[in-house]
Amino acid sequence: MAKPNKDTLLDWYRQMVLIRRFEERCAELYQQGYIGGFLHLYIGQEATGVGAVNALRKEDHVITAYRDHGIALARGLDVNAVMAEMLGKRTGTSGGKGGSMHLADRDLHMWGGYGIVGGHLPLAAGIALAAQYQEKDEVVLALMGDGSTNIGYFHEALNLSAVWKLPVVWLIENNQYGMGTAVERASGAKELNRRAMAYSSEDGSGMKQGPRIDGMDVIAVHEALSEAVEYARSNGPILVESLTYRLEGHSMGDPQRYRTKEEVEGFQASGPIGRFREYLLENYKSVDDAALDRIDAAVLEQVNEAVAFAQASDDPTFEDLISHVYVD
Amino acid sequence: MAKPNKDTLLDWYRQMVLIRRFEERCAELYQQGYIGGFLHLYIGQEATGVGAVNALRKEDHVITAYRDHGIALARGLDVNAVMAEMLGKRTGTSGGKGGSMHLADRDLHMWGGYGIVGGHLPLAAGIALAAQYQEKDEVVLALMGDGSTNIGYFHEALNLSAVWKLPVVWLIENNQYGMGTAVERASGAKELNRRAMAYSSEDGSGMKQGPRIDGMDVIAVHEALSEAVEYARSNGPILVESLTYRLEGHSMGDPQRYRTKEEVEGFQASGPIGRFREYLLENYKSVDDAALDRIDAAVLEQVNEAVAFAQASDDPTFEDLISHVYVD
Amino acid sequence: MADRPITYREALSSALREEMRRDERVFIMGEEVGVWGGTYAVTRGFLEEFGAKRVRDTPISEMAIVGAAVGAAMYGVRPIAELMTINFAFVAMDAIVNSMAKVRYMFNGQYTVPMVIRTTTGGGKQLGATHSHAPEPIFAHFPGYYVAVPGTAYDAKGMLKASIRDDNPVMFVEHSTMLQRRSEVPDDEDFVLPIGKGDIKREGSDVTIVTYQKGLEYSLIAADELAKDGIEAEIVDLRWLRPLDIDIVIESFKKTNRCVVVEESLPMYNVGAEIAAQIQLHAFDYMDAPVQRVAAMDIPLPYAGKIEAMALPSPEKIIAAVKEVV
Amino acid sequence: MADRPITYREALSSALREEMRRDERVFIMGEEVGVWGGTYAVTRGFLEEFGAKRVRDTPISEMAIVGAAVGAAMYGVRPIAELMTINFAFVAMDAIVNSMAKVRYMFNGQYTVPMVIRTTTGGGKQLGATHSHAPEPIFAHFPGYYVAVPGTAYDAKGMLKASIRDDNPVMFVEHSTMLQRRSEVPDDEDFVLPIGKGDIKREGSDVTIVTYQKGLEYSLIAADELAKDGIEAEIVDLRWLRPLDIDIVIESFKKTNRCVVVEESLPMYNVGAEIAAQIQLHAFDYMDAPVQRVAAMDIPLPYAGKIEAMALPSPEKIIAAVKEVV
Ligand SMILES: Cc1ncc(C[n+]2csc(CCOP(=O)(O)OP(=O)(O)O)c2C)c(N)n1
Ligand SMILES: Cc1ncc(C[n+]2csc(CCOP(=O)(O)OP(=O)(O)O)c2C)c(N)n1
Ligand SMILES: [Mg+2]
Ligand SMILES: [Mg+2]
Repeated sequence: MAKPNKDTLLDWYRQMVLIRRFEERCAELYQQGYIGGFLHLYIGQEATGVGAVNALRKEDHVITAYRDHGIALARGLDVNAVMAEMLGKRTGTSGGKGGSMHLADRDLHMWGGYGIVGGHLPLAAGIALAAQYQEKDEVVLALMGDGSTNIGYFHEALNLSAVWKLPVVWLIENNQYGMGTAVERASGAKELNRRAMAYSSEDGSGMKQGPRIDGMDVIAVHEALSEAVEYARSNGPILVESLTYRLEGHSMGDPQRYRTKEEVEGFQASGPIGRFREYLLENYKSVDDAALDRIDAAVLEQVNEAVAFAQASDDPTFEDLISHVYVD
Repeated sequence: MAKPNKDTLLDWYRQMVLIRRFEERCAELYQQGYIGGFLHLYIGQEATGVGAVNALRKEDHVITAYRDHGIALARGLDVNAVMAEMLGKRTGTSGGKGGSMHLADRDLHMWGGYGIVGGHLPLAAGIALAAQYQEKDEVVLALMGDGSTNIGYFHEALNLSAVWKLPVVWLIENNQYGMGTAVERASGAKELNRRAMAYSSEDGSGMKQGPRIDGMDVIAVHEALSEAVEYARSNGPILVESLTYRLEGHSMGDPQRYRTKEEVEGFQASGPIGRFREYLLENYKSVDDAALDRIDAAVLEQVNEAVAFAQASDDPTFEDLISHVYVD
Repeated sequence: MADRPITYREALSSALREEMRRDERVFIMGEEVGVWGGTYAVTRGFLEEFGAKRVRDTPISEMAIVGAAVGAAMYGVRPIAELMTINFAFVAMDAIVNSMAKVRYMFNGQYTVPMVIRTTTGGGKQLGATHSHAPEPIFAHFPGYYVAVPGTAYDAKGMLKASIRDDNPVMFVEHSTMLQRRSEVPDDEDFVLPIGKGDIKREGSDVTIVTYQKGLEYSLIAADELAKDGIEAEIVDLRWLRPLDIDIVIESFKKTNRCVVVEESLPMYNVGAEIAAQIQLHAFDYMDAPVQRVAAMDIPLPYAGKIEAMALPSPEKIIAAVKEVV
Repeated sequence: MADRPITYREALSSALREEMRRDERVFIMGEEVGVWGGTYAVTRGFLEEFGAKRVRDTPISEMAIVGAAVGAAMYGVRPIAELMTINFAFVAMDAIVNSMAKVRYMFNGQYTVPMVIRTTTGGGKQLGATHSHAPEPIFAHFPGYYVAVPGTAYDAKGMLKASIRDDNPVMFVEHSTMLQRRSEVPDDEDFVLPIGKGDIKREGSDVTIVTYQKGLEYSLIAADELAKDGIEAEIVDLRWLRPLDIDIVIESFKKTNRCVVVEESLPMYNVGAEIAAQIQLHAFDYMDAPVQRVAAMDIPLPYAGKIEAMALPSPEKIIAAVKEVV
């Protein structure tokens, strides 16, 4: 795998900042009552999403849980349409019927965010099965939280992928908590990539145990995922664990009794965006603060436009309400 | 652990022969229409059931799936009552309402056979939890088939037992098939005790990976399970895999397209009862064919009596039909 | 083309075989569908004809069977996912009602889910409490997929082919005790029945019996008995619980002014409730008597055959219910 | 003892706290019940008071939460298993209907299963298709446990205490939008309400509105409006969907001769169906008009608030339905 060039890195930086600014605005819009329901922010996990999604080819697939803004934006979903979805507008990616938890774009092979913990994992296996069945050389990247590795869906989907050698990269975003429950209080295995061993044999067949990676380092994530994606394309399923951290509450209004301010601040200091920014400044002479600030400003502009677009958009109608329950 | 003495071994022999004769009669009674529903024979697996159940203390617990005759008889359930249950009589262990798949005896801490694959595994965790909660020094032996290790229940129950350090011995009876599906066609891991690694950490905490044992050798089973039971009593959950073989079809009327006659015959030759008989004859001077034949004859007598008892028993009544849906 | 008397099992097999031959995207996945040939021998010979790619044995993983079928259907193939019996649909319930039923709506029509869940229902075989469910009504409660309950070989074939060809998910519920029932079925590879249409299985003027599957079988027996007493029952076979063909029910009721609903499921929050509620709403002025319901008793089913039978519907119970209304 | 106005949330909390103090065998297990203090803050402070042995956070493993509670209950303790919301009860469906509901029957009464599943229901919060279910009727379909649907703080407290003390399993369904509702509740540690008894929440002579929870809230509003037009509605709060207090419904109906059933669940195979079917059966001669049903529309719920509201019951829809029957 070739080392990503400067423009690529700058684009990742842009994606990460876009996710951050987008979500900060969402949090405000939520407080102001423009966004309803649940709102699960990806803030702190941007390096994992951007590094992983950018390891895919255009024709590959991505699917995730409800914490999906970062994945959708990294995959290149239209920012206006995503913001409109957040606001429940007709122009949203799902016409306002999905909301924050259900961002999808069929054409971009972003198969959605899903609200039932683990519910999307067999869907990921099924998409990979359909790709395999249709003899397409495509890989599915299935992201999930640490907490979701404890539900039956996880087990059944991963085992099935091993039995059928499906081209899936199972990526656990271990942000250390499932709501308020720390990994070691919910899982018999503290290292979640150990779960792969349950679906492989002594002779090495079955699920490949991938690495535990530093999920706060976008370059490390991209490198590991690029390998994993190519492994999956040629050989079948692999399980990777990304160590990351959720800087905000589980969703809006989380009292966060389960962790200390100091713990959060520790991770804030080493946040993925600041870290990447420093990396860029240190390693590329042509990249200076001004250049990065310009990206920041452009992103902010884009988010502002998206909000304006969303707010100017129409609400869905009664017709929308009753359509697409069935194929007509 | 002290080596079992001769009388103990002879009693295990008796139990194994009892299970075999009991089930042979059941097969006949099924053909004759006295037994209905499903009938899953344990024939071939007697060494596992007898070795494992006899590793328990009286106050310990046992629970299993629908292939439960061997476990019930090894646990000492009244042979008459078990046979009456097979025939759906009032005098049966469950008053005729449970049938072959649902043998239980509360007093003997045999918590039942269960028909939904994997459904009993969280119950096992719950019984262990209640024991732990009530500060009882008791262990739960939870048996299951190889096929059941692929369902979500398995994952959730085993993980929970690891998180809560519940005193459970999870014993996989790997009889090589789940109905017609060979282990390696259903599981990403060929060695099923590998599943334990998913519920333990690098530091060794969590579920203990127990051994893969020769499930056709009652003494080996007993030895391994005795260790496992004491491990669970002091430390928490452990997973053991017993390699055994189902000599009959999955249930009555199985066309057995999934395996060859030769394969079955190979296992028949080394069947657990014949093997144990030879062991006894070789290792104990005072044990001769006549002594063992006497045991065989007594067992046959007991089974005949049980059939007579069952056949002479009353059918359940309408009152029985409607009772015990709720506590009155 | 000529009709041919075949069994319900053959109807299912031939529907599957024809559709798999017709459309390469159609494949089967489930427990024991391949090497074993299907628990009820419906897919015997399929592995040999279609190969392991299209006849896929699965682990015992119902959540994944349904969920993977949903994902595969979303990406352009047409899975037929088999749940060995409907008793095992409960472990897959979330995949059915939250994934299969909702991905289309939730993403505003971006995805289509052309899949079928095949499963078998029914008690009365001494399988005990957990293996004797007939819970079709609770599956029909949810929008987003259809629920088929064929009661004859003819219907089984035409409805299964329709289900496979339709672009909506269908939960196709077969009856495990009717596999040997025979009826005339058109020898036509394009024989499909319309989704959501009930069928009059017997004409009559004195009472409408609304039913399906096992209830249909018993109702036909009861009707013959009743005819001896001069009572002519019209039997409406719903065939689908979703979409529910309430029109055919109301039309018949307006003629007979009396109705008994017969089903094998539990007695509360069931098909009988829905039919009775709709009749009193849509045909209030035509009611000469309250709608009666015959269903299983409100208990789990026991193993012992003698008492199990007491808990289930029977021709006698249907006759008694009819006599309440005429 | 004096009554005190408390919220529905406080009612639940105090019921749990009192019962845990009273009986050491009672404990709580579920997702986020401990450190977090309960997703809806019902168990806030419990971990501190009762310790980690009796307030047990679990992994996200609903099948195991319910199944382990069943096993524990069988062996002499009294678990309260929490399913964060009823939307997650589908993944535990088999544990509910095949284990919790049936171990007692299947083993002929050898085991008793004194447990409670606490969960919350309800749509209307813009949570989208998979998180907005109100599927109580499908759980009430199955025998072997009770289904509680309290609609006031008073009922929540008395019914939850009754559920914990009862030796049968109870699925206790709370309503997520009613936690702040206040009512007078007896300040008595032995205040328990009878299982399976409905309650008249408003007396009236012109029409009977049968309902529960959100429907109750809306019906009370509708009744005030209707009263302005001189229509006096009697409101029957079912409180339990199993056992179903049909007597209280029939008695009221015999007085008013008209009925509307209001519920938040889907419109088919639901509570309205059962009530309408039983009214026409048990009070046929008292019917002056068909029973009308108000429920959610037959679609998954969308995220967008404006259209979500259209799909749900409302006081206006209730008023319109009442005007159909009076
Ligand atoms: C089956 C199910 N159970 C419970 C929930 C409620 N719930 C939503 S998110 C969540 C925590 C998931 O944690 P994790 O998988 O680590 O993802 P993260 O939120 O950290 O991204 C829970 C318990 C749910 N949505 N689905
Ligand atoms: C949830 C569920 N799915 C499917 C079945 C049908 N079924 C009964 S036994 C069985 C095979 C189980 O195999 P295994 O666990 O290896 O046990 P064995 O029969 O070999 O003892 C299957 C698929 C079931 N009872 N429950
Ligand atoms: Mg997490
Ligand atoms: Mg097996």
